[in-house]
Amino acid sequence: MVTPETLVAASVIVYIVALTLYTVRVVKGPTIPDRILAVDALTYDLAALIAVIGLLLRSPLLVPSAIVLSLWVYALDLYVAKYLEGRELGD
Amino acid sequence: MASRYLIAASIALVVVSLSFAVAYGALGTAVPLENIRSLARAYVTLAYAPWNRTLTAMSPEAVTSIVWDFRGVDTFFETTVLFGAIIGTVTLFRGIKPSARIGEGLSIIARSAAAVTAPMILAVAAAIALHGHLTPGGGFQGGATAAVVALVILVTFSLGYLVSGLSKERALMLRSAGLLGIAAVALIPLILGGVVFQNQAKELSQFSYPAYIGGALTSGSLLFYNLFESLAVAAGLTLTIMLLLSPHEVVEEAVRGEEHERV
Amino acid sequence: MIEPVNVALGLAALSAVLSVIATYLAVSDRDLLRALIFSALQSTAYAIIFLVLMAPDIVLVYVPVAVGIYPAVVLALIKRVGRFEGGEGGE
Amino acid sequence: MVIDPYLIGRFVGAAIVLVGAFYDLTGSIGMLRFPNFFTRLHAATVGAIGGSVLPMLGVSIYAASEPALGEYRWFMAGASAIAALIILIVAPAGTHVLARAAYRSGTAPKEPCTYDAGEEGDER
Amino acid sequence: MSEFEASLSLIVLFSLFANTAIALYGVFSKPNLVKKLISMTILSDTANAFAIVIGYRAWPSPEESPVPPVLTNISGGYAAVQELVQKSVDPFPQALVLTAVVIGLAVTIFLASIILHYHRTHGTVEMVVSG
Repeated sequence: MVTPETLVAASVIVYIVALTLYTVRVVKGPTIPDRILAVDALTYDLAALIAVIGLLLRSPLLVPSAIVLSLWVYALDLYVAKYLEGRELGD
Repeated sequence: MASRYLIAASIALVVVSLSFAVAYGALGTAVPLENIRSLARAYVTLAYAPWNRTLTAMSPEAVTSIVWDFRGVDTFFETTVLFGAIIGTVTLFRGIKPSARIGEGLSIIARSAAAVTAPMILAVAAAIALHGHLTPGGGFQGGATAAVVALVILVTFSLGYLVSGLSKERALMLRSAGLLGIAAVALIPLILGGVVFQNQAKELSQFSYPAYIGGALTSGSLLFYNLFESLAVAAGLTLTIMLLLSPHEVVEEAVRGEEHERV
Repeated sequence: MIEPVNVALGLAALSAVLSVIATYLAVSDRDLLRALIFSALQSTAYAIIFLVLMAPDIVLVYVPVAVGIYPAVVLALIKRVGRFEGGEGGE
Repeated sequence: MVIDPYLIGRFVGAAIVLVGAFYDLTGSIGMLRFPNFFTRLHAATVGAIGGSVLPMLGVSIYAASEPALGEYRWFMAGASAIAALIILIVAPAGTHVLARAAYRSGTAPKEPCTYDAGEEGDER
Repeated sequence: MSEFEASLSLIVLFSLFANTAIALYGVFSKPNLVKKLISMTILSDTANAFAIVIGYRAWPSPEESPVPPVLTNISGGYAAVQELVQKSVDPFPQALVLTAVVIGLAVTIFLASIILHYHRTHGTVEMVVSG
């Protein structure tokens, strides 16, 4: 018997596999932009995973964390990009 | 070279014993518990209890009611520590004005994205701060979120762009306004015959902030504390970061001028 | 059958192991910029631990602080004092 | 036979979440296998848009059609829809900024390279 | 609480233990002040995580998770509050950690500006003393 709950639980397993692969790229990545890109993608997935976990645990209050998490990784992108261009952070 | 190995071994010993004391020896393996402690049980029971008006905080969220009602004086002194640190930073950078030169910033695509997202993020921050008594969130959370908005604007446009809208004096003024608001909300019950940090009516004093405004649950003073605390945290963190990121030449010039005066 | 309790606690255990890897790399790496990226990874793992341990309040305050503001502060510092540990001072 | 519309909504939402999870797996494999930074950008886009925006919309549909979550299910549906919208705006902008910085500063190696439009003086 | 769940929560506990040891090593033995700052932040985050672990509770049943200490059923009356008490986690460590995180950030910014001034006067941030 396939219920929606089993589909959601199966997608959590798929997400965990994907997270492991992203982590390998973060640790291995030869250059700085590679690592930042992998952290970026990993965190967007974690934001989606937060929403899915909130569904699985039946706690609607967990979901606003996804908004915050996805926003501030964008800020991390901006800082590192500005550093890589060799300029002052407030320029 | 024997002394070097001795130093390494002693560092390792200190590290292991200290982390053992902090982590495993203090906690044991008895976590997680089957039930919560009786203090926590009392807090959760009393956070929203209209049938027990002399003890409740009238807020469905237990964390915010602990922060600003049950343990309000604790939070007040923690806020004092926070602003002590901010005042220390401002004092270290005394005499330095953040430069008003508007730089070129990032590319046009990043600027457009920031111009679209910044009002949205500010709305999210305001929602987090002002719904702090109903859903997870509160003054500290909303203030930290709003501070990052200022930081994103700073990086995407430039420092001068932010300073042209929010100068050092204006940030200091906002921060002081937040602190004064907290003090006023804490002291108004004292003037009207209550006690400091009072929220709902107690047995000794009948003063009470309104728990419902227009039929909506506002939890008395918690709404005002969240509003003012988010203002103070956002302005204070933005101020220190603006000072920390001010260009090298400006700081160098200010420090050198000070030494000339001393000589 | 996938029980929700195993999914939730397994996710917490996985992010705890991830945080140990990230902390080790952050402390042992001689490149301060890479150490900062690993520190951001550790912060993300801690955010997931806080979330699974049912503390959405802490997630909402920890993520802006540890992913949003703290990298900007340390990057401004690295920009001044030089990127590599043990090297000559920058600028 | 009576068909419950709530059950259909939940199945649609869960199916979208599962599809998004497979997008995410695809993106992560690409991130691991592609040879240099500028090709990995493509994998990151698949992982961010397909693997994160789509499941959030699925969660939104699922939560709106689950009465067992109580009144706060509208809170959950709205929050995840807003999160999807924000990621949709923010992820391409962040990737663009990072790619531009990496290209201009020459931090990431461009090999193997077949065509480089930036060499013709396109400074935007 | 089954054997498997207990071992999972022990993994979390021992990982935090290992993090404490690594961060303390970084604070003690790395000569670079910026590296010391990074390690110290990791140490304080780990201490906060311990406080949150103390406030957690075991699952009431395998399908039913603990909930955050927020009442979602406001119109439910006294029965809803009693049901929340049976399922919610401890709110008190969360309230302590909440302020500690923000104060930690302000202190970090203060230390960063002290390190900047140190670099301005001494030209280096390495703490190696010869001899």
